[in-house]
Amino acid sequence: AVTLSTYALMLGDDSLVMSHRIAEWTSNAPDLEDDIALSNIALDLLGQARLLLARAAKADESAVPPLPEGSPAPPEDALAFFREAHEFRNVRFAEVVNGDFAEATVRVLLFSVWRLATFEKLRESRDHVLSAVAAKGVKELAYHRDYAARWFVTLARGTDESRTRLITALDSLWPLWPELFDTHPVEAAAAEAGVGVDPASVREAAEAVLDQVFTAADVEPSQAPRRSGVLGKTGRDGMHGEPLSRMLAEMQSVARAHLRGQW
Amino acid sequence: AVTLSTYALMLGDDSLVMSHRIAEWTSNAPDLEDDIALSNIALDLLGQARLLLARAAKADESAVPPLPEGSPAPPEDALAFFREAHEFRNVRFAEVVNGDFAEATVRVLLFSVWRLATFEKLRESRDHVLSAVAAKGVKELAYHRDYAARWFVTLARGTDESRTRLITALDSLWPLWPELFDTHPVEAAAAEAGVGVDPASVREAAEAVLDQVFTAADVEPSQAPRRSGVLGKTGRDGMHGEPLSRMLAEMQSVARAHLRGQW
Amino acid sequence: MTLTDHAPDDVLERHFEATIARNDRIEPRDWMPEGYRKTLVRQIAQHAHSEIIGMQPEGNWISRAPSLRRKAILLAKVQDEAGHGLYLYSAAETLGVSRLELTEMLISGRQKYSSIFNYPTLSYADVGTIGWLVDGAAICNQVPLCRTSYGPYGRAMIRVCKEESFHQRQGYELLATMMRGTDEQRAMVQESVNRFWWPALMMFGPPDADSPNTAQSMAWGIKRNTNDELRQKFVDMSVPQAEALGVTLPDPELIWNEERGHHDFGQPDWEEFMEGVKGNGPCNAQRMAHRRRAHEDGAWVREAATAYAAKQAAS
Amino acid sequence: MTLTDHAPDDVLERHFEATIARNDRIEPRDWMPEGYRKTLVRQIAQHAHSEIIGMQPEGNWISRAPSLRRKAILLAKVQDEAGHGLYLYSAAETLGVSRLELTEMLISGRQKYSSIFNYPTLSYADVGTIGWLVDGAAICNQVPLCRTSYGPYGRAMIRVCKEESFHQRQGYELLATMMRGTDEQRAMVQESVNRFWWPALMMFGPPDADSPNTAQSMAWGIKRNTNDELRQKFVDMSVPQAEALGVTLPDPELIWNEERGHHDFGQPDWEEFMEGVKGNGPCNAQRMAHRRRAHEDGAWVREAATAYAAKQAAS
Repeated sequence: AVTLSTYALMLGDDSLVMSHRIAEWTSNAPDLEDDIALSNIALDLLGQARLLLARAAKADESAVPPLPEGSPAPPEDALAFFREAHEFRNVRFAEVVNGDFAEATVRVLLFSVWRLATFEKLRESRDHVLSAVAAKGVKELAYHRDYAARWFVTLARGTDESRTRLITALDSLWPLWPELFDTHPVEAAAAEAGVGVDPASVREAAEAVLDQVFTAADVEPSQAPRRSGVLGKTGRDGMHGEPLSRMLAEMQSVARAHLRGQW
Repeated sequence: AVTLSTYALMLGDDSLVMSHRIAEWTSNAPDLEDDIALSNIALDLLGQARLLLARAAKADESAVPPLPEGSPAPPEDALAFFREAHEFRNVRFAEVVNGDFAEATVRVLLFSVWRLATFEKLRESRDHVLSAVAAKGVKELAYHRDYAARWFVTLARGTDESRTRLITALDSLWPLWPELFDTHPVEAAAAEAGVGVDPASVREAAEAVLDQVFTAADVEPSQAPRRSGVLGKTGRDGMHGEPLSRMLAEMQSVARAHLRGQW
Repeated sequence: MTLTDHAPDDVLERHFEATIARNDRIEPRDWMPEGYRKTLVRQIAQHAHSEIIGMQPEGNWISRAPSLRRKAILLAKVQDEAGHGLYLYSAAETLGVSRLELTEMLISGRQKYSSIFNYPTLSYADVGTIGWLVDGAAICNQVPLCRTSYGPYGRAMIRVCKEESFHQRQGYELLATMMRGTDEQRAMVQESVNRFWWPALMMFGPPDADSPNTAQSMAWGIKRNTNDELRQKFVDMSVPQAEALGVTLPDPELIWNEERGHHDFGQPDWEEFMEGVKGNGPCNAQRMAHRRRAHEDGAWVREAATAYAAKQAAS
Repeated sequence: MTLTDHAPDDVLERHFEATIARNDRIEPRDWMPEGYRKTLVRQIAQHAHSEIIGMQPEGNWISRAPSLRRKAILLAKVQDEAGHGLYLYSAAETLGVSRLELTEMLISGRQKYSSIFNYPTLSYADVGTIGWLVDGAAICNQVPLCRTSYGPYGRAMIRVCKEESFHQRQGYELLATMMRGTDEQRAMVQESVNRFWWPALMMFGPPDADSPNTAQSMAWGIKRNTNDELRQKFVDMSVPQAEALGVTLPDPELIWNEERGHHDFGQPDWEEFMEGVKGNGPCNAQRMAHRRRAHEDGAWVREAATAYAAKQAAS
């Protein structure tokens, strides 16, 4: 149960943190259609996060931070708003500070291609909640991927400036791509138990999809080397970059100011 | 005692919030000398804030937010880290989000000219703490003013770009200048009691100093109209702009995560 | 052959007026007086701009929403506002102006947006209050516009109103939930209502006596009610809602007038209103700078899309 | 006439070597071998860059310092680092390179800074740990440099070391205070020490066997001790401090060796170290981007200052 809980937490934190970053684009996108599309992506991921965090809480109640008596916050909110940065298990990729629209394009493309490959397998999970989340998520993520892939090709083949920005963005995010396929012991155990997916097992599928997009865009795969962790630890271990604690300071500020608040 | 407390809180909040904004320049200034100078200004203002908030707490203990038993936070920290945005009494000028270096120059110039004119009179306060803070502050603020005035003239007479940026910055901050000289009832009462200074009474002196700087820089005073408040209320009433609550979410995050923390 | 193509102007004008008189819709290909077209463009554009600028005050709290459910609701609501902007710009485009032109009119300050959005959002309660009072006032303004004489505008308003009333209920529900919470939360709601009540009343525009364009707009069937009529309707509607919520509306003159069958109420501060219109409200500069920056930051993306489309078309 | 002006090279070289042998200082106007000059520029620049980049990890917490006193201490400390950068760039300038040239070397990645600053700061305890361990290791490295053969460098180091040891005490005091606080705070300190212990050991550079330049630097009196000597000294110094603090150093091989009169200890992960040196550490990209942006954002200001100075000189 601890394995299932932690595994669901990992996936849920990815979605939550990524959703937060994408939502920061709201009212800032290059055009209304993109503002709407990015909000939509953020909303889908937020929906996934709620279900996944709720699953994590249910599988192991001890994972939920204790709140003062009288707090009506559901367990998924306790997880989102009352953990410290080092307790978050998201991959570092999800937390990176936003850049320009090319960066948003690459971010959504890489994340959704990776997550889609994972969810395609996770549909077979023995855990009915995870398999249901995955089944629904696959459709959402395919839309996210298509949206980002379209912009990836457009920017790559648009103007010199857009192509340069796109390649810069790809090189800036690529160092965190390999981490997406590292197998954490919890993920290995979850895969072993038939409830989760071993990230290493989806790398080939994910990279095959990316290659198609790169080819359509006439862009070479990035050569930027992997970003190392701290003493070998990365996001899945709770070892993050500096931006996460700042994000949480903002995200959690209202919830924490009202420990017994009803919302 | 409530008047003295609230008056000290107003001055203390100005210093605290302004210090926070200036400190955001640390490691971001155009040259090392300016990084050091801006940190210095932030430090001076922070020092003033500590004394002023401590004075506010001592004059009226009920002004201090209650902390859980066992919290060793001194009252000035309770005031800084455990009030909500609407309880802050700083002028809105202090909280505006930072812009470019021209904006920092104008910000420090206007703030220090205003505050210096106030402190020159506040040295005569019947309250010994306030008069001591003012006496020390006058020297600090004169340095801040001179630093900013030097840059004001340099940017005005430097390149076309620097002149344009300077004038843009002046026009962007000028709408909040008149608010600095509004007399809040608490300030009127403090002045009446001989402990505080009526802001309206220092406008002429402050503007005379500014005029000298404008003349040296060959810059016309800004014509940008006053920014209105909300239902006639502004910073001194606890009515702020949107940036303050974001600033506080960040500033208070660690202190609030550790209600009984020792630092 | 339609009537538009070759008929002389006076025939067209009689046809236009007959359509208006029948309460039928004017459609994009129909002839219309230039003044009608201009008034419509101005009004639809201002409405569209208001949706777009209106994303900012609420967007300010997306990153701090205190529960995942509220975060989803708020994000979806701000997204809907972008959607409303989209419908309305499309309606304006049927009158021969492009979205880009209108955006540039907004950014350069030549066209306005609703002054309500120049007020800051200062607590999470404001998300609820904007839903309840601001969207509530918007609905009062907009429901009659569903029957406006210009077809595309009227149809856009039908969609907008449907979503707005959903938002209004969500806002009210947030406030009701907070009122069942802690004392601090109740105080937060009351403080928020205190701040937004008067600005909400201002949303109906100046008193009829000071609103010279109302008569022509009503004659053309663009507008269906006067400012004061709508304001009265809003007050009458809000009073029982406030009671149910347990908040006080901050107007000492607010009282039921048995004779009129309406509430009497005080006047908002029209001087503060005019400052907002002139650009000197608490957040005008911030809102405009935000929109300008977003538009400018997006320029290279829009250029890339255009260049790519051209290359695709050529190949 | 000083010896520098016209004497033939071999005379100068003998004079230089005699000065080194006497442990006297070489001064800017003295003749020096090109290799000595280059080594010094590289070392001083790297040291200066480290101070400047080192402002970022601690600066990350200025806005969140949990008490006003700690905020003042931290702000003053980061300010001191800027000051150290300033002294050191000035020392390098006496060797004929400008601060701007050096900054451009940093920004383009042609010169390095200490890899320790590529680790993230993840909690407020890191402010204390950086003071205690990172500044502690820096002091071990730097105290011998106060006697370095190049005068301006040695004198800069004297000032730097004095301030660094003040910072180290402040860092230690923060940790000691936190250890007297709540369980969460104690856990935070321990976690922070776990993260910074190994990177601190890496600050002394690779083991002597893998450090080919050490011999020449020692012969020239630029360096006074080998990497391993200094690392040993640091470990021996830190163990009793950790005990006094009540934290565990995360090295299972750490043990007192009676025979050697020193602690035995494990090896840091030199592969991770090399990744950091190559630019692939957790924060390299972020640190460089920050510095580059600050430098570029300041370009118009520096240009304005130059233009103004020129106008003043001309008038």
